[in-house]
Amino acid sequence: MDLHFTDEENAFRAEVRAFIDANLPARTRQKLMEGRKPSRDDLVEWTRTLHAKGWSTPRWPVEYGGTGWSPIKQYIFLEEVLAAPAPEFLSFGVSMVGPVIYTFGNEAQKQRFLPRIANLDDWWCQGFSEPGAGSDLASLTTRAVRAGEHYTVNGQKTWTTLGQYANWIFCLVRTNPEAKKQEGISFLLIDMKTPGITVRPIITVDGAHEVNEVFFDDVKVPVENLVGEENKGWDYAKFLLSNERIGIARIGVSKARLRRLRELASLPGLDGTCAIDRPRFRDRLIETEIALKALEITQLRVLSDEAKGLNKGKPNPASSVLKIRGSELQQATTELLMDVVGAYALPFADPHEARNEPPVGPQWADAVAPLYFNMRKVSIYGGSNEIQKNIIAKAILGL
Amino acid sequence: MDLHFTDEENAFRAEVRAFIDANLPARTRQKLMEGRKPSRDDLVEWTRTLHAKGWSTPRWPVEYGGTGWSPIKQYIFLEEVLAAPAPEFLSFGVSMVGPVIYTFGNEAQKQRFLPRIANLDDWWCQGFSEPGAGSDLASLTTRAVRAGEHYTVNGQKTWTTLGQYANWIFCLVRTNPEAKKQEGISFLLIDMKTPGITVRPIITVDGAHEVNEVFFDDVKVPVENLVGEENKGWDYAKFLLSNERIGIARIGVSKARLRRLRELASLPGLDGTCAIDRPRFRDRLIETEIALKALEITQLRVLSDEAKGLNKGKPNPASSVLKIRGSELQQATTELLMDVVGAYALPFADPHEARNEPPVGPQWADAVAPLYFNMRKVSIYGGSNEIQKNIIAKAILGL
Amino acid sequence: MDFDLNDEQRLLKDSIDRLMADRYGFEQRQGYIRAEGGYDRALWLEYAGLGLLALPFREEDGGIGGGPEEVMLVMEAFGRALAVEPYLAGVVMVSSLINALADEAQRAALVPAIVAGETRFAIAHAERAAGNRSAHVATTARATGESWILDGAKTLVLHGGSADAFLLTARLSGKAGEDAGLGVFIVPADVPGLSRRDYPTQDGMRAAELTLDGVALDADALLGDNRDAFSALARMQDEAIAALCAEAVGAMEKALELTVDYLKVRKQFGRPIGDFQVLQHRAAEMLIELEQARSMAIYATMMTREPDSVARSRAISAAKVQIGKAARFVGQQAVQLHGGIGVTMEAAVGHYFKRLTMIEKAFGDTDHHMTRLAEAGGLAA
Amino acid sequence: MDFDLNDEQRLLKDSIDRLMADRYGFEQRQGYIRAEGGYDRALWLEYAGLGLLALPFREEDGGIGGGPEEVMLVMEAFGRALAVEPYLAGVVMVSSLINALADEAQRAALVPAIVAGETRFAIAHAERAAGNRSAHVATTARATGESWILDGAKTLVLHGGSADAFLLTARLSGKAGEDAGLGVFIVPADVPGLSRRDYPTQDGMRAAELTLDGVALDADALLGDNRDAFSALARMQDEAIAALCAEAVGAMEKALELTVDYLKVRKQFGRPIGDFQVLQHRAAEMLIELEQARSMAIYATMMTREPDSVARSRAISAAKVQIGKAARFVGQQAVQLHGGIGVTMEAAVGHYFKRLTMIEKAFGDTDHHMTRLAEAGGLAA
Repeated sequence: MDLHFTDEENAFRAEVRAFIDANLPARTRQKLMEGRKPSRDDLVEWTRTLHAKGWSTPRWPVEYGGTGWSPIKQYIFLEEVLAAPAPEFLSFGVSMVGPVIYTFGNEAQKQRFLPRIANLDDWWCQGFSEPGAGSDLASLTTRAVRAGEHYTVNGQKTWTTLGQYANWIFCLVRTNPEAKKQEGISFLLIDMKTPGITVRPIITVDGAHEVNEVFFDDVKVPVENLVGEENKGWDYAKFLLSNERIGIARIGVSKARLRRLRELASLPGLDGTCAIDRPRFRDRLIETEIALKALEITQLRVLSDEAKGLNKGKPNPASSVLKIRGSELQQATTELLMDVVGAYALPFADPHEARNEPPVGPQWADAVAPLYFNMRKVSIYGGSNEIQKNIIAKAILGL
Repeated sequence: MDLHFTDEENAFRAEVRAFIDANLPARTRQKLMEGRKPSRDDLVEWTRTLHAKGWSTPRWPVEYGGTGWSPIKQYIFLEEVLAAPAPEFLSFGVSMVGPVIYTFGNEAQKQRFLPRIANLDDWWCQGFSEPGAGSDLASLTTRAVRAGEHYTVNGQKTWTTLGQYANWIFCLVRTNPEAKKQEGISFLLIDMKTPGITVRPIITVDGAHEVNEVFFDDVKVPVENLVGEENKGWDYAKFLLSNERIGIARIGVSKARLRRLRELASLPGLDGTCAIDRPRFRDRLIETEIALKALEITQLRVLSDEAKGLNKGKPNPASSVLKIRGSELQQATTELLMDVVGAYALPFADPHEARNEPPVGPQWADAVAPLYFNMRKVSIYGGSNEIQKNIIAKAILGL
Repeated sequence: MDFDLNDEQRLLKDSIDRLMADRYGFEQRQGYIRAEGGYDRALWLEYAGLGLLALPFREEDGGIGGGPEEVMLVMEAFGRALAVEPYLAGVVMVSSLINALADEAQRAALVPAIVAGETRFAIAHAERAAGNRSAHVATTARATGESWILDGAKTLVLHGGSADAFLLTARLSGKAGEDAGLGVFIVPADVPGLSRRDYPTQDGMRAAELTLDGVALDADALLGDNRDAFSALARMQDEAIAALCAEAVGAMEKALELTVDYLKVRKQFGRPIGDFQVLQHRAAEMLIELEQARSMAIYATMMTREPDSVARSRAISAAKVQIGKAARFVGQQAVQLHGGIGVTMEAAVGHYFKRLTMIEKAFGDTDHHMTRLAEAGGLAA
Repeated sequence: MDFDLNDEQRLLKDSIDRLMADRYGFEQRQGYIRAEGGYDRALWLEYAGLGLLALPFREEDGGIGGGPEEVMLVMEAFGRALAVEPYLAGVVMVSSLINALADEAQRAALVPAIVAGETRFAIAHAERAAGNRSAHVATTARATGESWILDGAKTLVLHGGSADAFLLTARLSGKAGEDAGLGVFIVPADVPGLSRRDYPTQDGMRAAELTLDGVALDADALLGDNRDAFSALARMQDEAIAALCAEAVGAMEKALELTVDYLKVRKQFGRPIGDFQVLQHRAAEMLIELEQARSMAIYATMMTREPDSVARSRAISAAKVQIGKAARFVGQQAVQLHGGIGVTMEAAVGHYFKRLTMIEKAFGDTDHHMTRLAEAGGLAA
């Protein structure tokens, strides 16, 4: 039992940090520092920099381009990326469809798709959720009917994050409407340029265009784009969803944000006072720091089990704990930012309009309220926190 | 719309306060001030003092000994009693069985029982809960079988508060086991001296003997002790339970405790520091003061509706709001007391043993932890807070 | 003690509720926001027609002489509708200063135009370096001959972009931070030397930054010739907070309604999600917070009449704290219970959440009022 | 980085778990509490036989040389069992001071008797006027010729009534509140001039008040002849808190188990109450708090080895805060979910609740540690 990082792990951290410092564009770093989102181009540029170093798909098996790092090193890498802050991988390719393809896909699919994911040549998006199937994902109704060498897909997906940039989408579609709801689902890869696909933006409360609806109207998909077996898609989806364990708590994001918070709170505001000098604020900040430290150790405990091959391949119910507390902390840190910015949370700067004037409040202020608003999603998506508590009650407590 | 008390109401308050000041024994007041319980004799003495003044059953109809005060005056009276602090009425007689008797009982019952309740000649206790029927009260199984002029009662009641002092108990018993569960219940008055009744103490976590189990073994109860109609007891019980609206939030108790808290927190402790000077404590105290003010106004709004005859006779779902928030505040005030007393919460002084030595900590300290422990009950009894939220969801929100 | 509405109050409430039902659908509101100046002038004139703009002004000046209770009813209805018109700043706060400070000639000149909806005033008081300190006014007014010369800057002036004129605070003497030496000036929006930057706010309204560079005003521009307006400003602030509390109650009430409706219609796992006990209890907890907030909004309203300014400000701070806490909980949970749709611009609930968020930050956030209350010795039980 | 137990640790855990399963039924525990001195001497000797009393002492002194990880395992098991023996004070804290301060002769004289269970030491440090200030020792020790004369009083001495001797802090120089000038004395319980008042505590254990009136001790009674024991006392306090955190984790784990079991068997409205989603979620929230607390107990344990005393005390305070918060929530909810039976002495759960309550108050409550952490600049993320 030893909570300290080994010398080798510390050296690895230094190597990662040095690489990021030397290669991350200052413009991208500044943008993320202020709580703004990286652009499509920022992300492509950075992914290709990492890919050139061999680090763009670290968790993949070595044969497909992975690094072979231990879970602890994976964690250190992610922590350094988020601490920089540098952009995260586009998870839809690297963490979601990639592992499904190398685990369940055929050789042709592996050869065709994996290298293009690693270099962000393909921008993937996710077609799981539907308007009528939120938390109850398995009740999805998008239909794929096979005729000869094609499926014809009709239906609608929603909450498709960054779908506006994507050229590929992986979808759960219903191929057997007669079967029980989990049993008639297949996993299809669909080229977004196929005729019959329409993408409609959804603007979120923060004013941003981050998610979309995707409509399928007699979309023809070659059968070679079916992953694994027909009607087994639910298994692949479960694999995909349980495969997010390492990042689900987003501890690195919250750590970076807390460090930033302490910095901002220690600067005199426009009125000359520092938020950190207000005992109520300082206490909440410290309470959040403590909660985050506890969650980080919980995360490391889960990783340590994983490194030992415990719970291998099974969804770990501990990931529900990480998801719940991790999302609460992401929200808590944005609430604290709101407390620091105070009344200058009020001005709204449309993120889609070019900025001609300096911000009304402090330079970083206009990003705060949108971030706070946006972060309400993290307790809703990926299985709402209510669903996660159901899972804990059933899978861990046996209720 | 006017939140101020009228001149007449203020004069009434002064009259009540003066009467209490002149008549409440100093010993009783001191005991209550320190968070200890009044003895049986304290309560009898004080009730008789009030009865002599005509104030021992203020909410009863005037013809049975009530005062005819408006709901606001009732509230002022209760507030002054609790602020003194003076003992509260024994609710089992005055607020529970009394109103059932004058509303549903026959003339003989009224004549026989009501005057003895008003003078605390009879000490009543409640026989509703059973070991197998907690929140699901209607599933009770204590059986009463009629044969001639007697019922024969067999079964067990529990959580019988102060049953050790009682000479009468009012019970819900099952008289028709064939009927649906709410429809076969009757309301019986039972003399505790009847053969076959055994009272067994339950010691609560605070070390006190406050509640009991009561066992009925072939207990013969004259049919003249049936209230109202046979098998209609559930209606009378609902009336009884909904009749507690004025006191359910126990705002006066919390107000008196908060005032006491501010006093104690402003005195230097053994280490020379005052709790009130600690910002975290002070903030919690103020938050509790605010929450209590809000609840007090909510209570007054309900009373104001009642004074206008709105919601008359129906259980007011607002009473669930009062119950939930009121119990939370009773618990919050005892948590604050724990924060003031600090490490001197630790020593245990058995309340049933005569005290030979001075307390280990400050004079008032040994009563604090028991009070905190004991107050956990208030979110459980009288319909747990979970049950109250079910009621709000269904009766107010229509869910 | 009496919580009932009298007949006039009930009439007022009914007429404004009808107007809002008629005029404030979700799409209509989006239209108003896109209009020139950020709200619909025609609707503003309808308010005038209903007497809402005249409500808190004195009868002898052309107003209706309504009290804080009437303002509460209006603000609650506006909160339910998520109204974007400048009623709080342009009527509630403006009337507070005019009633307290203006002389007869000024009242005769100003009130009729305001209540008719012809002249729209905004309050220009806050400054960038002021934080929550109300007396921190660095803008100066120098008397030179027959006129005043004003220099300085104002920030976060609610609806300042569309205002025809401002009631603007400036320092006649003393240093920024001192209570004494403040005056309130009538400043036309088109006066030379005044520039403004107009911008939208997160909650669908607008605000502006003002810069005053040698703005010259006539001698009678100083409201009531009063050179010590601090206590009037403090009262205005307290009255604004009471009104804001009522608005928050209306917004929370509607957010809860929307949520309960959604729980009844949205189906998951083959049944309405309102069947799930956890969601039922969450809604019940929202109701409890709402009712507590409503009680405190009533308390704040009543206490604006309190003559003792310390007792008044204690009550106002307590109300603001309770409202802020409730607004956060109800707003966040309303979104959470709506699921994904709750975080989109298409659903009304997110807009309530945003307004409720900004109400918590307005006129001093929860921490500020907790501190003010602590320094005043708490809220006696 | 490694969270696994090594083989010896697993063996230790298994053997103590077995012992507790065998010896610590609810009724057995009630019997121990009623025994002379508040615990069972035979069981204490069994602990000795298992090596538990020797665990944290150095091997060269007759101990086992276990570290904080081993202490954590023992304390967690004791927490699950709600053990009432004086292990924390009499072994963990005593070994901390002896290891840090005692000279070889003292160690040779003391350790073998302690690890054999023959001599039971208690720690007498806290004083009534000290509050949470560890350096506030007013008890004095004056050197006179060949002996020390001690005067003063000690409070809340855990298990002080049954102790054979005390490690007792006294001031050799300086004023109460100063860090410098403290010493730790070996004080036999039967020394003339020492009187004690023994009493039960809310959590089923015992404590005592001590009065020292001209207590005369030999010259070698001063531990290690050390006249500046503050940092050793600070370390002892931090180690005690880490151990207490582990105990709390064990107690919370068991309280959750009892609760989940109860939810499965208790029926209301015709079904197990564990079917109700609200109660399921409450139990899930208890689990989350427990797991967070467990992580922080591990963190505290590891950080007792940290050489930088500021970093160490920051970590310890953070752990104490997290544990205090979790203990309150888990304790209260365990009772709530048990309903009426939860507030009776007959059910085990209430006893866990009481112990968890007292753990939050021990060695500085949550507020104290929040303040300590704030003053140290928080817990860097």
